[in-house]
Amino acid sequence: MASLRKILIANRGEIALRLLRACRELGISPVAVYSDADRGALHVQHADEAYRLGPAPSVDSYLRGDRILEIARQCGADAIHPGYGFLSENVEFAEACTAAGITFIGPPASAMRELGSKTRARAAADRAQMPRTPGSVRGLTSAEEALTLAKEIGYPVMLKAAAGGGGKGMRAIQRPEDLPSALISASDEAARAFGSGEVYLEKLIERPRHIEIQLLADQHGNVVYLGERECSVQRRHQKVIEEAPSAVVGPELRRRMGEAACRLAREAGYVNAGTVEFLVDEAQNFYFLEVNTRLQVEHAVTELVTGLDLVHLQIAVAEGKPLPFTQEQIVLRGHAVEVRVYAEDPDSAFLPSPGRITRLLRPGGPGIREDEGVYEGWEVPTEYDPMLSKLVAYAPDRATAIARLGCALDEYVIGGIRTNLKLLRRVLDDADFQAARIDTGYLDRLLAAPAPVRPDAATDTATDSASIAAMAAVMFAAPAAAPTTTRAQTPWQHEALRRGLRR
Amino acid sequence: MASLRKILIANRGEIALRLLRACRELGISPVAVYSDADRGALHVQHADEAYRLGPAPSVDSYLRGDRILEIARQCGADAIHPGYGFLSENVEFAEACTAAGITFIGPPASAMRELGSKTRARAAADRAQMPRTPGSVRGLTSAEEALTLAKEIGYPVMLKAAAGGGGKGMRAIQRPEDLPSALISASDEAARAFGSGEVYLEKLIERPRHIEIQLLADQHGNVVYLGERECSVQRRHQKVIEEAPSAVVGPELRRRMGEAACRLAREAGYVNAGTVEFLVDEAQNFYFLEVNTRLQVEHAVTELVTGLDLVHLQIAVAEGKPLPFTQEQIVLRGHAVEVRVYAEDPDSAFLPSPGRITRLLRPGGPGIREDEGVYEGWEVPTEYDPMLSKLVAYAPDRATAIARLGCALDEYVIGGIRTNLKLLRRVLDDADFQAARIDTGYLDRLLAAPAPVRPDAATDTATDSASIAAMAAVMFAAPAAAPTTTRAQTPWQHEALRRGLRR
Amino acid sequence: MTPLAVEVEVDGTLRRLALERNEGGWVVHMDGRAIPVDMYEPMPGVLSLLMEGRSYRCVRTVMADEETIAVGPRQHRVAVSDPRSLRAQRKRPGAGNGVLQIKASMPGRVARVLVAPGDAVLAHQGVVVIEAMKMQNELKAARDGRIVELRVAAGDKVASGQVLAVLE
Amino acid sequence: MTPLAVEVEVDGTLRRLALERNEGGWVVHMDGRAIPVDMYEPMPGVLSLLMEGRSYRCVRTVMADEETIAVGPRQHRVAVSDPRSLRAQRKRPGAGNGVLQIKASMPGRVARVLVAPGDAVLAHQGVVVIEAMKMQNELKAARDGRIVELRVAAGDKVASGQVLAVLE
Repeated sequence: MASLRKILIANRGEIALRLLRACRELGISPVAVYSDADRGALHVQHADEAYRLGPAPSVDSYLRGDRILEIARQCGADAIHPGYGFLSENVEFAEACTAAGITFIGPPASAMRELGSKTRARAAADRAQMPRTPGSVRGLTSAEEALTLAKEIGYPVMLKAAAGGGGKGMRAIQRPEDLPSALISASDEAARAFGSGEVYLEKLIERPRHIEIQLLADQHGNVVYLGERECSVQRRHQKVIEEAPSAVVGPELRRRMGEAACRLAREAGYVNAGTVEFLVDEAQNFYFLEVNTRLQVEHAVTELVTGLDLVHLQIAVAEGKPLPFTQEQIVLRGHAVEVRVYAEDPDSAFLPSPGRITRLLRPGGPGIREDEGVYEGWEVPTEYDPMLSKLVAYAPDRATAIARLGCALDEYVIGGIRTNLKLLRRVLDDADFQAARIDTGYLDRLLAAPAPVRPDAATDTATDSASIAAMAAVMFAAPAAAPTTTRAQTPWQHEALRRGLRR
Repeated sequence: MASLRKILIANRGEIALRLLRACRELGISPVAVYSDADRGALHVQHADEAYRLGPAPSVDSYLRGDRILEIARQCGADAIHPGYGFLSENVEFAEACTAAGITFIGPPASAMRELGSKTRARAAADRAQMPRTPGSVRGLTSAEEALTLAKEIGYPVMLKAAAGGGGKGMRAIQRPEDLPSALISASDEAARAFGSGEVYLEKLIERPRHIEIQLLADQHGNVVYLGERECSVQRRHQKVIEEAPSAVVGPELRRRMGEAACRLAREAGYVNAGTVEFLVDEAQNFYFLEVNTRLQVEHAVTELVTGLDLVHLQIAVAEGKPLPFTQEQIVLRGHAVEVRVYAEDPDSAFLPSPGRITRLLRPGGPGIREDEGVYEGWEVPTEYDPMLSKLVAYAPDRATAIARLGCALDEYVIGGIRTNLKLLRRVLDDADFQAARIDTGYLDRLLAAPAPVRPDAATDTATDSASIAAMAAVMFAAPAAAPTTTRAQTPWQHEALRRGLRR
Repeated sequence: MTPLAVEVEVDGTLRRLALERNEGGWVVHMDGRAIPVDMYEPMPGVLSLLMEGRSYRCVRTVMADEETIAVGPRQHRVAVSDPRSLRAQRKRPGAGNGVLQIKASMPGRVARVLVAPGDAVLAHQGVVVIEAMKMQNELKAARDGRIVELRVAAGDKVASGQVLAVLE
Repeated sequence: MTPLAVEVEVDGTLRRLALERNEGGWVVHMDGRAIPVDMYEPMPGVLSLLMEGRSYRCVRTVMADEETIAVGPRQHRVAVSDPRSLRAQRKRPGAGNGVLQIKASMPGRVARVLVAPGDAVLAHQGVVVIEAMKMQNELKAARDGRIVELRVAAGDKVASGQVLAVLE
């Protein structure tokens, strides 16, 4: 297959920018699309070409596959990269691309249909002799059916959107009386988010870890796994912190999970990058959860420990190139931890906090990677996911990676909107997290406990950080702060230093 | 030895910030020192403590070892990290630290004396049976001596500062008549830069590559090499672009150079991080050049391909810990290329361009690391080195790393001062550089040729980038650009898109 | 020059301090001590303070409803004031007296209105549902009362801090 | 609204274009074409232009002596002007007539002065040596002439663009 010259990026935010940069690095011309809310977004500013999709709401813009395909055709793009979310797991869209002779950078529609739908994927897992959680292998048609099935497998149970991802359309149900209403709201939410309201039901595993295997398959039948990611730190089934490798996965378990994942991929004729999610219980049994037939938000941690670039590889595979390495050549080195920075307010029920970013001071330093999609002055739209950026730290070992990420969070300042930066810092400081004593319920338990007060280096009340804040407040309020160009030492400065040295 | 609690960072700029971050990650309290020119510098803003050294000139501030030591003593620092340049290779300062019971993070004074002086190092190399360039093994005392020796080894010859680094005090001499004046100016420059005017003379190797070995030694006799760096892209003996690994060094040559370097280190009782520089000719013969008894500017590329953190390791070694790995466990993966961003104007004889940075738009993305020391609004002082930051790209292979770095340079905008960004981009685009056909004279030859015009994607003159610039200039000049909050599509915008899609 | 005495509310607690300016430097009088402070403003909204050798980076950010100053990683809500204006503040509706405003906690769209003017509501009873970023959030009454005013209807776009209803 | 005609000097060559504004959008009349341009200003000094589908990020930076606009990675020196002011510019000393100013090409300190008032100098002859960042740089006369004015002495601090000497 010929190499690609122009790729339309059917997404927004940090992933659109990350894909755009990958295209440039490969000498491919990146084309952006945008909604009215995103006219000023970085992916529009940095693209070679940019075309308007429509009004802000996703259904009028980033979910308008017809419009996107029309744009691709008319601007001469030979491929479309859907990123994650939006159209990334939409089989009809993938088929429409193929029909239009435009390469869809992702798995073939057949594999998406087989694995993209969680219900079908569970059936496929059975055929591939993979352990999975008990529950339905097709969508629920009525509350009655749900209640019967739930009774059969026993509470607590979990409702999930067949087309879902990112926790949307998911509900954990403890008691039968909550099931009917939950079914409706889950189905509604799924329909709003994915355009399909299909919901299924499965047994809820107690205190599971969420561990997933990164797959990569080419068009020539080669399938490899690039190690695992642990994504157990979640809130409402929404991943918040991810890492690679998992602290509890050794070479043997990695091999078993990896090979099972590859088996499933071969069974489904899978091509390109994909992720098989598992639940792992205390006894290290793993249960097939679902397949994400796309690039994951958290792919960065895998890139850092493998030294590979998954988007470059996705494009190479889409161009028909064989994988440039074998399973044996894939070696994990070091440790990577990623936090998702959200525009939400942990102090008031995690309300979304869209609005203008009036101050943005980014962290930096060795081992720090940020996949960002915002800038100072950018207005975070109300219409989309509240994720602002992904901050990732790489280091030779897990403890150092966590310490490094913590320091980066301390440097980070985002003003004008509320974010979860402080909460992320709290998790990194938490003894259980540091000891990797985590499961998918860990964060909710942490949040139920009062936040510990961070020790202050100050020796007396006159110089604790509240006092410093008070002084700064007055100085900010005072007419004209000291000229930034002054270099001369004032007597007071001398005095300050003399005293400082005298301590 | 007890672990360190507080480290004074006796440096400025990007390296001070990089060291400061390393301290924080290790739970060590970083103390900054600053000259009047650096009151507003990032390393002062981010430190736990900061103390004034004196007026801007280095001799009154960052070279004031006495003052720095006094501050360290009085603020209770248990160690000093000198970074590179300034006091990093000053034996007297290292000895004074030890005498004051403060750990100098670097080699013992004895090893510095043995290897830090280039003349003594050449003698040591002889004892260690290392190939070196013909020339003097002690400082020149007179023009007559220089002329005699030069005649002996034959022109062209090279003058070098015994205490030197970064090309200061270096002169290449083609003809005897140029030698006396060059000797004086080189000696003056050396005295200004390092406080020692000692200069020696060696045979100039034609078209050599500059390749150096990164060493690491602990206090227990363990010495390892962390692969090589190629630093052949230089201007006036000043490194501009560095990479790891070298495109021309295979496992065998790497082992031979690495083991020779380790031999020298053991011979000199070397401890902590150090670098042995070699010249390598077309026949892949290597000649000992000098030893840098400190952390190198370009250490980042080694960190990226080894996955290690050299500053963390320096501190661990200083704490008396044994190296956490053996030579066999050190594996190079991928490729890293670093460019040094200088405040200088390649279009007018590389004049330094200090002043206020009025605009700073930083590049980013996967595999990009920037070790930076400046910010928008920062005034680059006239008193120090013109290096603003180090931009580094890591990728699975050299070609991708170069492409990635090029894209990052394209994103980079620095306003208010002149920089070498465009020149760096030109080098990355150059066929010889891409083919690794480089030697220490490569860049000067490139600069002698006219800069090629970068192809413009535009199809007609109406939309070439000069026309766009003209339009933008008018729009900037026009009263009040479009409100940044407007989302409504104007008829013109529709029209623009319609046309865009019609092409 | 005589020290300027101010009261600053930090995270809800009042701090008294006196400051004195002196050719570019400051002296802070606090807890009976006079502490010289070297101040530098690297960029608008950011202050670097050196005080008895310690370095503090203070970043000021303002949101519709409050001013925050981050000292390194630590965030503090601050309000500079003198006693008079403080008293004045206490007179604001919603703070102490009988009238309580129910404000939008985030920008978004009104999904549903759960009450009508005149309705009696109990504490924690839902009043308005706002949707943003695909999440619905119910705004509840802080205490028992009666809806005396309803300022929004389903479908309205609302800004953060906008008054949605008034409770009496 | 009638198009506004302007001349813009880009990298030394003059370009004529006519622009027309229209509710937030622009139309550029150029080489006999009318090209609609969608403009957005994400931050002061930065413009995102969409023109016939193509996206351009234009960043404006100003240095003492000139205005530069970067279009993506490409830098262009620009000067917006109408013919009159252009003619005016040509009258500036140093541009065309007999007097030539020798300006500091960078801020720094005067290390040495190599000429005296009244001296005749040849093209490329050194006039003043400036030191900054440990590098010495010799400023040379652009053409033969005579030093009619010398405005600095050794040791002086000089700013970028400051006139050091005047050649006739």
